[in-house]
Amino acid sequence: MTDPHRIMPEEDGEPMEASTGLSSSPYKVKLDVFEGPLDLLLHLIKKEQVSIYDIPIARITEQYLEYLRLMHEMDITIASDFLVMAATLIYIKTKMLLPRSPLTEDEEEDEDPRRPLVERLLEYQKYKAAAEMLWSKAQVEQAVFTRPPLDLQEAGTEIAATTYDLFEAFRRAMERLKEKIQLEIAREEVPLEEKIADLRQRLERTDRLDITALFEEARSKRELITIFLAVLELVKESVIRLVQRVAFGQIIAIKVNRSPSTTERAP
Amino acid sequence: MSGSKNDRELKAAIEALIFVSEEPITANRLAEILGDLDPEDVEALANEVMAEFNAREGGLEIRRIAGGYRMSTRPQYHEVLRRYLRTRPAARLSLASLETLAVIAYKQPITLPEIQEIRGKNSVSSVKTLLEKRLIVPKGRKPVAGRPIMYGTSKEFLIQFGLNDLSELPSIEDFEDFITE
Amino acid sequence: MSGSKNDRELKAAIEALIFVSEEPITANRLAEILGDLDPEDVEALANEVMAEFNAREGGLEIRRIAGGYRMSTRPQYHEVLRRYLRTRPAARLSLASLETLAVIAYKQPITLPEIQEIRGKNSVSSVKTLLEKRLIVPKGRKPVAGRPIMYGTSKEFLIQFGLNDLSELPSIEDFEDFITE
Repeated sequence: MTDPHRIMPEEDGEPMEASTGLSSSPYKVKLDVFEGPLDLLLHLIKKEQVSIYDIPIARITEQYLEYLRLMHEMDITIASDFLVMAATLIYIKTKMLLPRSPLTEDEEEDEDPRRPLVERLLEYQKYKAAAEMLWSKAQVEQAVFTRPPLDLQEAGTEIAATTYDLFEAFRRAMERLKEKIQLEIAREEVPLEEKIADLRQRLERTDRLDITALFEEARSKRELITIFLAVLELVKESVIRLVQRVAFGQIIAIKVNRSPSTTERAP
Repeated sequence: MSGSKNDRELKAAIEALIFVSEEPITANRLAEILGDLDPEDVEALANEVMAEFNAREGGLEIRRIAGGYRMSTRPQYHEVLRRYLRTRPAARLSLASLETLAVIAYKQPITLPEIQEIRGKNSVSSVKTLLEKRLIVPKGRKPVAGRPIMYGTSKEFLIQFGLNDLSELPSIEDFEDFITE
Repeated sequence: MSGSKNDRELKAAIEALIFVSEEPITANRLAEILGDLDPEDVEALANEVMAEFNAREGGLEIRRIAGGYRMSTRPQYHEVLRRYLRTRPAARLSLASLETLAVIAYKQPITLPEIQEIRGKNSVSSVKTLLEKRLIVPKGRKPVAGRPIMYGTSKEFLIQFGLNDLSELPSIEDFEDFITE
């Protein structure tokens, strides 16, 4: 059996890539190959050349934990699956240390504590091999070409879409909607207070503001309303007063000088 | 007729190339692809491929069209092919229609303006397509200004998506794992 | 082998239909289009068409895929065809995805937690990839707490892996031999 890892590098695997800095470590090459705790255990069993049916649990557990320590040192996020397996190994190890209960006469009840784990490993190995079989089948199919699609008009009623496609389509539409709303809110969030402060600042530099031009600065309806409200607020606070020379003409905001000694310079 | 192993392989490759080519493929082009062979030699081989293929008197033939070779069905089978094309299952719904259908399925009953609000685009033609395919049906009118028609999914929709009832539609929770990542 | 005029015509029509069909075409479908013939008779004829077509040892072959017949090029000509079509081999599935696919293929219908139990690791992203590639499809819900979605392989799976039906997969016990190595 060839090693599928070698011919097929991981594309979207779990975050297990070994980082640099430990290139001298004998573990480095292997680390980016393991995907899960079962793979790691199988590797250790192979490396130690022990029988899967008679795993020296203390030795393997020690090695397993050593790998986790190494991963930790290398800042690899250790998936919880690995920790669960570590706990399982330690549990089995402890159980094997306990003397067999002399009271138990039933053989079945006193079964090897390693057995469930061995069964899982054996089961998992089968699917690893099956994956390789699928890989070689796909290889053959990828070397085969079919006729290019003919230019035919579509007709009929049957639909080749699953509920997953339907759900995905809905999710994308909702996501787009969310983005749009966020965009609008972001635009709306030129807050009124900011607009008012902005106008006050401008009025420090000049006595009059062309309101029509001010409105034209607005990049959205929302902003236009904000500007309008800001102007109204300033009128209310008697900071400015509005003057329109002719009907439908230019509207000018004139700064109201609070100093009583100063007379208004009406246009 | 060429009998050497090499010629047999070349002829098989030529047959495969004629088959996959969307347009009639010329001898020059074949020669080029097969590794800069002499176009005349390739033409002789392609003519042999054509003669042998057509001698079978099967449902297909290779013909010289527009200076190239093309594989097609024999004219006498056009009737049966037309019958096939009429009855074949259609391809998928367009993405726009699928999305519109999804919005209706999850938000029903829903009006056209509401669909357009969610999708952010005109959905008139998609709704029309879905109505024609009987995947959606009108479900009364919404008691608001203009009393717009509300739409919902049909029994046909359930059948085509293999659902027992609407409660079987996958929910966000079902795919949550896939989404967050 | 059928030699009558009628059978020859039917076989030629079958060949033409296999050629034009975009998906593998089933014997039932062929029988229907050819005018409500007995599907078993049509299947026998289609098998003859396939045997005779393939005996030529040309660049093409007819195979049984996903329960139907499909005409395609022979794998050994892929290099020259790729050169012509300028295609690269499709992105391969990762080992993680293939492993997940293997579990689903052999254990279907199966839920995500069950897949993870066998693989001993998170399989969310693999399942998502397989769904997106349409190699697996939801197959209803498991009537247990939470009613998780069950997954199974699709027709696309059969096509992409060149299988006629799931029974063509080697039995999972056959892989036991690989274990002790």
